[in-house]
Amino acid sequence: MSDECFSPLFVKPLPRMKTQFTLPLSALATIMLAVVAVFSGLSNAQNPAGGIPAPPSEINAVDVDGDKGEAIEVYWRLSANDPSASAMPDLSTDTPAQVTQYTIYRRLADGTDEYTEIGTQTYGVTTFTDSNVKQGVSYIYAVTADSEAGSSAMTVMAYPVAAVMQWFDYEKSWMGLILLFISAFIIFYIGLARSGKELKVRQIAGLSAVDEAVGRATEMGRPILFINGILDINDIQTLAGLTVLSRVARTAAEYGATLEVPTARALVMTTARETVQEAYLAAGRPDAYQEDRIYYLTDEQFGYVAGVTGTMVRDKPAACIYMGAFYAESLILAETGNHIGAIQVAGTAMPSQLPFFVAACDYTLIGEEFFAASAYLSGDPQQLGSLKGQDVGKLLGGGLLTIGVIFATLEVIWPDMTSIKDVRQYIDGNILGSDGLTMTSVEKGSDQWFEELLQRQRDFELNQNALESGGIDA
Amino acid sequence: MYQFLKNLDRRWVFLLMGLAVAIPILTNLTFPEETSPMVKDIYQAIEDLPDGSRILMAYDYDPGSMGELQPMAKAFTRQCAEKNHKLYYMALWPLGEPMIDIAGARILMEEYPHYKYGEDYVNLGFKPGAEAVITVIVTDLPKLFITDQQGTSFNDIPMCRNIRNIQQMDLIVSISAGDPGTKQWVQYAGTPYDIPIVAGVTGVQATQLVAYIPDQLIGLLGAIKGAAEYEQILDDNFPHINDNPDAQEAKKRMGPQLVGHALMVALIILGNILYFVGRRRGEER
Amino acid sequence: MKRTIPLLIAIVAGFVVILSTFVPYTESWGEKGMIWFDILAVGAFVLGGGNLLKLHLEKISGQRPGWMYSVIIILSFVITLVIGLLEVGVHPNPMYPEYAWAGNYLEEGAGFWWIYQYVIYPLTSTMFAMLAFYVASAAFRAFRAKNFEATLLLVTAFIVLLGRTYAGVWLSAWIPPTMVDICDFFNIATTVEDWRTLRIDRLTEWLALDGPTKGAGRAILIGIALGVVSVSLKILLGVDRSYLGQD
Amino acid sequence: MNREKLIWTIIFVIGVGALGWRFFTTNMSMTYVAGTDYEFVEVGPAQSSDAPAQPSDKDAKTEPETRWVNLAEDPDLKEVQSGQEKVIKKLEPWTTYRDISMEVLPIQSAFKSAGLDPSLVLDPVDAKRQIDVAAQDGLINDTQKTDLSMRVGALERYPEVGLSWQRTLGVWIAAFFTLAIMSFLYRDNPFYKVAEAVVIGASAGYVMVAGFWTTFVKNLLVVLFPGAMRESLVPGLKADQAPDYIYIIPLIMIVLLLWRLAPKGGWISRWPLAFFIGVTAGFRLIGYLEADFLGQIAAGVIPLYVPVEVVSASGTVEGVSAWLTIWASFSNIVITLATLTGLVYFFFSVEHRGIVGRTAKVGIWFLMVAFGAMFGFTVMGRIALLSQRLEFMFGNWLDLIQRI
Repeated sequence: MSDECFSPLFVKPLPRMKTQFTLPLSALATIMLAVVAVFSGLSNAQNPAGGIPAPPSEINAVDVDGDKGEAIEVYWRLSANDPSASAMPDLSTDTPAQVTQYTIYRRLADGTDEYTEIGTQTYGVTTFTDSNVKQGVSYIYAVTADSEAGSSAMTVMAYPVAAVMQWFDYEKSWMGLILLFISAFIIFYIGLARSGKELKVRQIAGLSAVDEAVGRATEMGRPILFINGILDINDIQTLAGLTVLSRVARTAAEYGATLEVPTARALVMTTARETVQEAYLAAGRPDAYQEDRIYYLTDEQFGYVAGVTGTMVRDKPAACIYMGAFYAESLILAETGNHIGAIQVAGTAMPSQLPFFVAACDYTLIGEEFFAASAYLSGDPQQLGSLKGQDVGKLLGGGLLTIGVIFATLEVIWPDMTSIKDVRQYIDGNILGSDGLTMTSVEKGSDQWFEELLQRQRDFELNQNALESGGIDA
Repeated sequence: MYQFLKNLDRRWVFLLMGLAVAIPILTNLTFPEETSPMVKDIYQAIEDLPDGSRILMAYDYDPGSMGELQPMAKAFTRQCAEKNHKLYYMALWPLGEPMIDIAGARILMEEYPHYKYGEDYVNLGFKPGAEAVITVIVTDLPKLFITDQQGTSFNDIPMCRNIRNIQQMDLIVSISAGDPGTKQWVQYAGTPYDIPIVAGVTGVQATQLVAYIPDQLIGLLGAIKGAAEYEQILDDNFPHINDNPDAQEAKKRMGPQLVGHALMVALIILGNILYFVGRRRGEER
Repeated sequence: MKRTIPLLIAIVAGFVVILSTFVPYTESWGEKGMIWFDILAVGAFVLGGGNLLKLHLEKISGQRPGWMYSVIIILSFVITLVIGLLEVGVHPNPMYPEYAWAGNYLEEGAGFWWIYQYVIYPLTSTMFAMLAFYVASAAFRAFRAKNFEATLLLVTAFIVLLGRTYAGVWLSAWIPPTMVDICDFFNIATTVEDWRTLRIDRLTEWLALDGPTKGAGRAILIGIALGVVSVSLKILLGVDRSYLGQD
Repeated sequence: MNREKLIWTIIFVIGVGALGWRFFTTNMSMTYVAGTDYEFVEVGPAQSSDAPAQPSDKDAKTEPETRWVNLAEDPDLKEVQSGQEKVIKKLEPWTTYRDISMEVLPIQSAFKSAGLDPSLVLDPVDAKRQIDVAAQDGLINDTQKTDLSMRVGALERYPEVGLSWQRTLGVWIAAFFTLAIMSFLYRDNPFYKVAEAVVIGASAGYVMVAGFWTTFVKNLLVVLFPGAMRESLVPGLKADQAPDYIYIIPLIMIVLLLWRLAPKGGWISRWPLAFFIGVTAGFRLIGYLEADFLGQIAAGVIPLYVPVEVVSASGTVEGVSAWLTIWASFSNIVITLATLTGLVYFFFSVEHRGIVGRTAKVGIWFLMVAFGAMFGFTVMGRIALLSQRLEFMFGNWLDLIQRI
């Protein structure tokens, strides 16, 4: 490993750091270097290659965009002795100079400390993210290529870099715009419905079944079992399920049916009690509300299922309604419910469990239908408005997908047309990805990138000098 | 006969299924495996990394899914150990910790004695917080993993000293039985920070996670079949693994699978014959 | 009053989280909120456990049917809790031997480990394993060709069931070479590799991991995302306030 | 009904008899463990207490450097013997055990087949002596002798090997519960009810204990009171970790939530709930929009025409393969079509009639194919779970097959 005390000698002369190269230090270093050179010459006597790899040819670093100023990305060019530097790496000749790793060093740009090692990367890699920086402090980075025999000279950055905090994450611009777009339509349609305009939405088969199931349970004098999924209230499906529960409870209260809600989470129990109590009140039957019918079993998935299936075969509910987030327990519940002959309605946004509900339940609300159910069942025209907003979102999504696919196909047919490629890249990387509003034409770490960055920093340097000398009016 | 089958008590189905699984286990029935392209991709992804690369082994499952995932976890550990990669084990499930012991540390201790704890592999243990853990460690690993599982300070572990965050990992191997798991690794680490990920998942998850292949996920082993194929490719490439009975666990479990599947196929055929006979007799709509 | 303040709290908290994701400095507030939620959920165990005890103690004191099982529930609950919280049989951490409470509560050989290993794990994993029986009975009952949709469901399941085992290879290995022979007859040059997709095991992979499943799964996920946006907005706009309870 | 009861009683009696017979004649359910000893002493510099620190010494106030030594690993304690250090404090020794049945059982069966007493294995030193005796008596030949002594010798690295009655009992209990749960398949019965009651109670307790040690201690107490935690539950904590007082908020929220239990003002518990419902709504909205809406559409941007090149062994491209191109393109067309028609199926504004209806119908077809494939794919995992359970019953309990 390279010794810190030699480092100034390997440094390319830098405009701003000249003061640091005091003569005695460099003289001392020269002598020590000579000594090391002699010794290394001795130790590498049988090895004409010398064993020390060529240093990485260039290094540069930039502030990571869209963060709170806590990371700097360092890029360098591969050493000539890097096994992946040439197109066909010759791994058979295992020369001592072959690079095994790169070591990244850093020091403060004001020169108050020495280079310290901040990390290593394996060969073939040309980037390192330093996430241990202080915001606004300028650093100089350096990198060495290391082989079994020793380390190359340090390649040092020409200009200092500092991490800056951004106030807005521009990479998320498009996401913000799309969020605004969809939300605006949802809010618009809710407002439209509120103003009294009747909105048309299609019927969903599973939904009428919910009321039907409650009615049948009342006729048979048997309870209704409602399962709100097995996740806590920090999952949106649980919340959507609670809205359905509110509606089911209200119907049950009106019909005078018993409603049983075993929960897998204490907080779901607490919230469900609030919801159901309110529903009974709204139905004008607050006296019929039984708190103990909404109870907690256990957080453990299969412990909970064991309890619920036991209850099912003993109480024989006439209707089982599953609304929320489900995992493997879905089929155990649905098969047991089917065995006892209950009407079963399920709704979940867990794609992996949908096949089981579809196979074993009478009606299944698939994904988005489940979220729509709360709007339908509420009977509140305002809530139906939100469905129209969702449809606008689907149009947007389908449109983006179609255009993207068309351009992606064209790109394969005419690979040379850059305009097609640019459109596809803009959809892919900017609108749907995290490249911000404008296209980044230069790939980080490429030749062009290194050049442009250096130029930009030089310009900045000129400005700074001008500012310091008072040459430019602010 | 038709009347008996039409009103067949489902307990007969249960009994048949029990026998279909139990008998092959007792008689040790096995079948050959052929590796599919995706399994080859995964194998190649690990094989192509330079020796001594850093690999994050995320064991996000618990004993409930051991049957499917344990053989994969073991096989991943074996292939990485063959390539002398540095292994960082961690778990987002509380019970993932013992899994690391059984399907990681123990394999290395017994089959790869040259692997030294702290230098070649480390067990960072379990951290609560699910995806929140991932979002923190992509930028700052020692912030949450103050110590390893045994309580050694992070910076005192030789192979951790230079690790600031998991962006420095060359590959993430995610073995997952649900949430948090591969999906979260892809969403919060792989995709935003371009860290390559390979995964071994349960059959249920496999179907959802394929949407992430190949851009966000290099490949995944689905269920015991994927595990068996992966064991096969290891057997083919490392002959000494072939002699290790512990490395054939998934292949052994494929016997009950075949018979179980055959039973299900037979049941579906039978169900449809009954349905059509019934329709001809006008009993069903 | 009892509803307005909580509603305001929810609205403010929600919009702050949404806005915070666009500002790098506050980007992780949402995740921090989720960590806090886990802490609250642990606090809520007092409510859940308390309710469990209350319910079953009432059952026992009322000698209602099945009260004996309530005794078992309470006993197993309390014993597990006490052994786990008091770390019965847990040794100190070998790294810090003088700290008696710093050991691993799940240490192999300790009381809590024993309960997990020989009681909870067998019970829960057997419950999980029951699915093997239920998939069989569900497939027998539900997979019948009643209409075109049901037929598609059953045919795909059928192919995938075959293709996931050696039976798939065994039953369909003849297809690619035969296709080559047929093409030869028409003077079309093909190779076995060209027709490999027709083998049941490859077809299974295509069906379950690629093609239709990927596409339909994508439609479901996009729909779900929009549903979540809409449900969240309804909560944050105060349109849906069923969770708030009564005044 | 009575006949059924009789049949079950007979099955039960035969079963218990068979188990008893197997228990006394085979290794059924036997679990062997090996111990690791810990015996800690704290040692420190010998002179520190004799000679008071010099006043000029800057570090006079700091403790003399002490360390813990495990006597089981380092029984000589060389420094102590040489007088440089002395024992300051001694802790109670302890032993931890680990399951080594997988190692012991094959050796036992080897002993049995050689006509030796399998219980010898538990004392490897004595076992070797007995092997020598048996070899001298001509009961076993030389190859058997070397093989057996080598195998039993492998156990000598453990300080002690023994039968663990707790774990053996545990295997029986686990087997009982496994059977009790499975009996539910026949019908609800008292065994299942017992198992159900145990699993509810024990797992509720388990989750709470785990939540306390992992979340409550590690995510709240450690953050709020790092000093106190370093002294008690989490000694490995960094010495300079400062408390993060913002975590008072979740603590207050717990208090507000538990206010429900108070006779008055229970409505205040709605505040923390409302807070987290709001946070959930905001957090999930962004998360799903980013990962599932934008992410899935981005992943769906694929070309419908995918030329697949044929590459020769030497690495040169030999042109485009027509068939493989057709397959790959077809696959991408299906994916895109399934996504678009699926989206149409989820449309709420338009009734499923006419062209929309037909497109939605195609969407349902794709959904059904996907569901069928997912169902079939999952069966495998479920059967694996059952095999694993049965492997436990046949292996660890009944000793009919090799243990896993």
